[in-house]
Amino acid sequence: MSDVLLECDSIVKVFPGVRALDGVGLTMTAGSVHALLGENGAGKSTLIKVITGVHTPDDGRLLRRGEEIHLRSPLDATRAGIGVVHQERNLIPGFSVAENITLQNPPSRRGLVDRDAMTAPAERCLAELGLDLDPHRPVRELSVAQQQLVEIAKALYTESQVLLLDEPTASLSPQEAEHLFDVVRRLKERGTCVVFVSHKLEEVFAICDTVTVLRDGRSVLESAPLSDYVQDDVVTLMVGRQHSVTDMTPRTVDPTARPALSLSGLNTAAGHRDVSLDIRPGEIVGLYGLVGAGRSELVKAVLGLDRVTGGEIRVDGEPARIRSPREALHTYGIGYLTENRKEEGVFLEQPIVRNITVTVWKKLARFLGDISSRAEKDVAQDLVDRLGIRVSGLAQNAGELSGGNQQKVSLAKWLAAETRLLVVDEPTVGVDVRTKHAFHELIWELARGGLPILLISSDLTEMITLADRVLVMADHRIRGEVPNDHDYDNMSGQIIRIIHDRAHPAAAASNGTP
Amino acid sequence: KSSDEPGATSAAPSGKAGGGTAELADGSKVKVALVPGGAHPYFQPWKQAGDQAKQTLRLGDATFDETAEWDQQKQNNLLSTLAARGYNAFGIFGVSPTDINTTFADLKAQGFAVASLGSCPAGDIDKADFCLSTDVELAAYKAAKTAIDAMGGKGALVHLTGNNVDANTQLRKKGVEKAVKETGGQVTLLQTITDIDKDLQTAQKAVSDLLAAKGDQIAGIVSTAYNPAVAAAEAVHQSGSKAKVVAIDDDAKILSSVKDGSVVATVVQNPVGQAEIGSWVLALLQSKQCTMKQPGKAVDSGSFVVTKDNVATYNDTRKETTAQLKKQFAGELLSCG
Amino acid sequence: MKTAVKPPGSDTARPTDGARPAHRLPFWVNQQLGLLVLIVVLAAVFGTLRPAFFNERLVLFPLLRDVSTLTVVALAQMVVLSIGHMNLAVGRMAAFGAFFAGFGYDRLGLPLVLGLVLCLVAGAAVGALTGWIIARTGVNSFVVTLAMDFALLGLVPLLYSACTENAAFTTRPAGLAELRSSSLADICLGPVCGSPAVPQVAQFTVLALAGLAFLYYRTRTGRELLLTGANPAAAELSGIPTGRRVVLAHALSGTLAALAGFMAAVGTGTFRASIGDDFMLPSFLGAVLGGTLLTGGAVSVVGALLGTTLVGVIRKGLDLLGVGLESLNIYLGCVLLLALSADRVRTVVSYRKVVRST
Amino acid sequence: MTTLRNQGAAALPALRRFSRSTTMTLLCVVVAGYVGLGIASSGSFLEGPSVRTFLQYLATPVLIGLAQMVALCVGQLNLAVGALGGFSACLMGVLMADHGVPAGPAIVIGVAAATLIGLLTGIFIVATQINGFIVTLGTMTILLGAQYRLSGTRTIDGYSDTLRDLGRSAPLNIPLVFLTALATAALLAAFMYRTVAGRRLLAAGGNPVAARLSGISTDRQIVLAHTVSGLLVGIAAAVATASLPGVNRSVGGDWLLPSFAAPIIGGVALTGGSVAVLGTVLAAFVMRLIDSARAQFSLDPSWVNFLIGVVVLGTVVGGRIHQTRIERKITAPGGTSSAQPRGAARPAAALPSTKGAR
Ligand SMILES: Nc1ncnc2c1ncn2[C@@H]1O[C@H](COP(=O)(O)OP(=O)(O)OP(=O)(O)O)[C@@H](O)[C@H]1O
Ligand SMILES: Nc1ncnc2c1ncn2[C@@H]1O[C@H](COP(=O)(O)OP(=O)(O)OP(=O)(O)O)[C@@H](O)[C@H]1O
Ligand SMILES: [Mg+2]
Ligand SMILES: [Mg+2]
Repeated sequence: MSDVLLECDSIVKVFPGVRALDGVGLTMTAGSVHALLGENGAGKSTLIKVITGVHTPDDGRLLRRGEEIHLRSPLDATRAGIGVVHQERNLIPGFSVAENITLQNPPSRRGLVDRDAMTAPAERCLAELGLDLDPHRPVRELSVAQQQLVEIAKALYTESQVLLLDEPTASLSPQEAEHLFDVVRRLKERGTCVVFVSHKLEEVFAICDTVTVLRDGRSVLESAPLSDYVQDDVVTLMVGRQHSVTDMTPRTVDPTARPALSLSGLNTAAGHRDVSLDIRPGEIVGLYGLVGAGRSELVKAVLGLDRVTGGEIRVDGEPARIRSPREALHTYGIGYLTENRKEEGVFLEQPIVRNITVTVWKKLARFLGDISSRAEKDVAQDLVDRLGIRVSGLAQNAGELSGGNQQKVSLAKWLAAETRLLVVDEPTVGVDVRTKHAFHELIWELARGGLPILLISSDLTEMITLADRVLVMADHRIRGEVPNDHDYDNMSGQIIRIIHDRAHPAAAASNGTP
Repeated sequence: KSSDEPGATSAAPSGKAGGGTAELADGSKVKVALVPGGAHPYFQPWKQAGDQAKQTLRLGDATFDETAEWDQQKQNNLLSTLAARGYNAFGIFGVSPTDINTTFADLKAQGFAVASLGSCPAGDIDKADFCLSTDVELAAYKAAKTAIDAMGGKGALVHLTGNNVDANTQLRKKGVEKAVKETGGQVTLLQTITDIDKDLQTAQKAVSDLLAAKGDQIAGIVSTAYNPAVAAAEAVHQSGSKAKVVAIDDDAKILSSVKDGSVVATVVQNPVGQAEIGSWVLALLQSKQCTMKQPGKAVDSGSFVVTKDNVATYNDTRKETTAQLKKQFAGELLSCG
Repeated sequence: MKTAVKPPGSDTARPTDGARPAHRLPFWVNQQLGLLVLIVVLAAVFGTLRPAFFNERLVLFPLLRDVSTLTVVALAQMVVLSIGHMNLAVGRMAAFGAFFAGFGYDRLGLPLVLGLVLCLVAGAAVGALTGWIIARTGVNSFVVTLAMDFALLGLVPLLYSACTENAAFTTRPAGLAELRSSSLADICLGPVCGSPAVPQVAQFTVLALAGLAFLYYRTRTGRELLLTGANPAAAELSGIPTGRRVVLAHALSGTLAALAGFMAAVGTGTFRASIGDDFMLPSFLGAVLGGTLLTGGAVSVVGALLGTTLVGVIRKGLDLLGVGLESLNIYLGCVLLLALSADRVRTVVSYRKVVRST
Repeated sequence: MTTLRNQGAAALPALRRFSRSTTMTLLCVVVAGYVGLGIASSGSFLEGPSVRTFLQYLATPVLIGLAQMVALCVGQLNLAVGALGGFSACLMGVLMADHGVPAGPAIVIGVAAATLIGLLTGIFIVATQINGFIVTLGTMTILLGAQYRLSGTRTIDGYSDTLRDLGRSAPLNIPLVFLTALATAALLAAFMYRTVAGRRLLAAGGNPVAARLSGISTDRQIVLAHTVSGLLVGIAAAVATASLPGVNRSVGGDWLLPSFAAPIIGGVALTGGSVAVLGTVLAAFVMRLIDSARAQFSLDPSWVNFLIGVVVLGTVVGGRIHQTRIERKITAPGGTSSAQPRGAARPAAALPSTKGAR
């Protein structure tokens, strides 16, 4: 029996209206990678927050090498050798990369910060993740994925015995995730216990050796060897019943139909050059690229948030000048599900009803703009049910939902809007397996109903499951197109080749690809 | 310092008018409230004078309440609260001269005796029973005149004052302009700086900046507000400028400046007299012993130029004026009996 | 160590089963209710100490008249706070609006209502201009409204000096005096008359409260204002015309400020430049006490009324107790802070209770 | 009219800060304004006594601006700046004049009192979780009362001449009080940029949740910020006591708005997480230039206020239009900037119309 570093014993955590944890146990042994699995809202993040002193448990014990400990603050946890990467990014926007990485324990002399002494360890942590970043840059300037990596580097800096990673790969591309896994394996060698939360089961099975499954705040499987299970077992445990993946009804696209959206030779102020693409009714077009390729920015420029400096946008064959997302929604019927849920997707401090119905108020409004709260609730309730969003009430603030459920809320508003074209940007980031399937089916069905969909995703499996054809973007240009043959290896080979053959060497380096 | 004289003077006056006497018969039902516009050194003598009047006239009560904080709405509220507390005769310094008549009319309508003390309503109509105040324009005129004399009748004069959009400030400006005009061009009004009475630091800054920019041109400074006066005295003293400063009021700080010469003269008003006579007449009116012959009559409570020479004795002059005023009220303005 | 617990069948359906609506905190944790309780308790205390506190004509009437005006001021601030902005120029916008009312009565001989309309239009215009500048330039509302405050601080006296002798309009149109002094007691339905404690100007406040309550709790525009405040980026991406909402909020704020200016002028009698001089702090105090967030996204219309009333009651009570200026402010601040801490304790205790019962 | 335009020139660029490198712009403004005034006064403005007067009155705005900045950097507002300053100035005055305490100890007691009150305010905010805005409003009220208690309506001036001489002394025409302010600013800058404690303060302001998760107690930072803010106000009060002709209840009455204006013009965000010591100092310079221009050109205060407001608003709008035009020029002749034009401004510029407003 290997030696137990940290142990949770029937932890209970209650929020008003929710028992988020209801007697959960977790055993963290040295030199293991422990998967913590569960559906959205099962309580994984809450458990991690309890272990890291963010929340005080309402009941239960935390044992460190057999001795009970009480963590009053995150600082206590750090001192106890517990490091963490939380699900949400938590960086100080105005501070430099190095300062953020060393925030917990800044190198200092007699109370004075030693900036020079900060650079070296920061660079070391970044290098471990294969990230080539100037440590003096303010993190405010970084992309979502880069920030995520900095967050991980920050956890590496503390050199803890137990490292908890809450969905660290959610916004990473496979290449970057691979770097992370190397690091995880190295840590494991060194005798660290890594707790790994992810909804990507392939990853879990690739690097984890033990597993705990949570469901509704209880552990349905506690610290079991992962090798005893296959993916389907785990999913069944998570979901609570047999979960089968139904094959989706085939879908055909009329290649001669007039494109619902067509870009030709588009140049933007963000740096896109000569971007051309067509999306036909009922078609799912995938836009793949490494992080920072400029996919999200392209869409934002099309929506009028950045300036288009050349080329033409046509909606339903008519030349269009879209000046704002409002115009895109109300005039052209284009919806955009943003990748940046926390900052641009949901209104954290607002009730779920409002978060969902914001796009349909115009339709619901009666005399004097009056909106019946009944109608509003109906719309929201319908979507909450359809997407299985786990809420304690429609009046609950979106910020209190688990990450995956927030993502669902963010999507729900676009489903409510019944747009004529939908752009979904990383739609299933942080979404659990069952819901992911539901999402995929939903998107598929929407397309089958004739809705043209532009799918931006860094999840290649998702791309291959859904897209009819995949456009590959690198360095703000479309580098090539691959028709989907639903063969993962073949597709990934082709796509990687397109990216690497044609991309700028410089850009490739700055994106952290060796 | 001036604590012993109001009693002495207020016991003395008696006059006959109409059939009755102006000697207060029974003040026990009268509760006088003296309400200044806000906290200001000018009103401090009111407090003592009020207490004194309560004793010597055997009033039901007399209070001094400065919580109006220079806000007309607050003052109106304060007045009605005082009415609720049982006060029935009011001596008021209205915050806003253009608004105060409305307040007076309200109070009169409820059967209270009302005096406008220290400042009369703007315009010709006064809804209070009487107004006992310094003639603001005259006081400013006197101050400017004194400054001009001190300047030797020529040179550039600067006028420092308070809130520009206040009717009283307009009167003060008029008074100073009149004095300057009378010199027939010998004296010029270099600048009128308004809105610097809010706090001492602003006043000091404005005066210093003025002296730095135009110090050599300025021969005289007349200040018709408190903080600028304090600041000007100091700044002139410091910068070694030869400008003559004339201030108003007799706050301890200004009197000591008069004594040490940094202020040539100050124009002193008669707040003690206002409160003393005000309380007395209010008591007569409220106890229905007397009525005003001419309601709304404005009476000048007097203003005196105080220089180094008469700084020790000006209070006697003021007492005389107060006694004079008392006679005037008893003999000419009130009808009793 | 391996414990595969059997799934308790019904549990998965938790989100929708409705067995426990597991709602948010119950109604008695509500902040507005806390304020109401505080007001009632304080009024009872003052009333016991000084029975005159319940004198309708001399105490309650002026108290309510004051509260009416300041509530409108707080609402003017609340509207911009709802989009996460501030309006430092509330007071000056009030003065600006009041100038136009005075001008209308004095120079144009307008009847009461038309003057009021002119006043509101002027307020709306200057507010909209402010909002437009903020929306167009993206500069912090603090800076823009501060600049606007300066501009109006200069402009209003200039206008008054140009148009009047005493820096005030003293012409009073028919009905103004009645509006100032009449109460519900002057409105009778047969033998039943209203209370003499409720001033007539309160009708404006009630209208403003009702209008804003409708706007924020019922309409699309109100919701859009709140979301613009909660997260401008997300709002823009959700198709909300954030720019227009910013302009709207500031225009509304200007209108309400002008209304408050009008009410203040009616209350004292003349239209003058110093109207609104000390509106700024009460505007924030009322709104924030009432539960409106400085960061935007949440408003409480009734809260603005309650917050303003609380302060008004404390002040009035202290006045009645005859607390002089040397102690008034000290007590005022202490009572306010103590009352709020007491309410805070109540909230915490009840929150704990809810958690325990979950 | 030329004079007016000149004074505008002083204020105009003053406020172009909004766009980009605020400090740089402010520096240019200060230099341009200073030179402009020098020329307009045909040199007298650049002479010793004028320089001395100019700098003398810069100390207070700098200090109170910094005091507010420290509160702002953790996302708090300190409304009690003026009242606290006035109170401790009067405390020092009373101690020296009425109780015969020597100047040194009196100053120390005054500054310590201000620091202590700041500390208590912070603790109160943290303990009760009541909005800091409301709490400082409450302490402001209490302190105003206390100040009046101490001084009444008189001006206290019976204190040591040594202190006054210090307050007025100006070796090489550089006033000692100004040097004090500069030294304080330098120390504060060192504290904020160099020390661990200062960085923690900033981290807590920049992202409270992240700071908390990184083991930084946001509560402690709030307390620290208010304490430091109190300390700086105490120093400002000491400076005021030393340089004023006397202290009375009006001291500090005019500090609130300037205390916000300096840091915000200097580039500090209301939301917390940013400091700009130099920017704040420069912004105070700019505001002081406006004062001097007013004296230099004998301007009517109404006109000055009006022009400042209009010029700021004009600059805000003009600056933004100018900036858009420049951007357009850079990107329009396509293709030149294909190599990653990513910059700091990118993400923020995505939603230009709403961003700055928060
Ligand atoms: N601060 C909070 N207040 C109220 N409820 C909360 C709070 N934080 C979490 N919850 C609730 O606790 C439950 C568990 O949430 P948690 O974030 O732990 O889920 P999770 O397993 O991490 O899900 P995901 O995979 O979506 O991240 C959810 O029902 C959530 O709504
Ligand atoms: N090479 C780079 N270096 C630094 N920042 C970059 C780089 N490329 C892009 N960025 C930043 O990353 C952000 C992400 O760009 P964008 O969202 O368009 O890319 P994407 O292809 O959608 O990638 P992602 O998977 O991150 O969404 C942009 O806001 C940009 O500022
Ligand atoms: Mg989670
Ligand atoms: Mg993207």
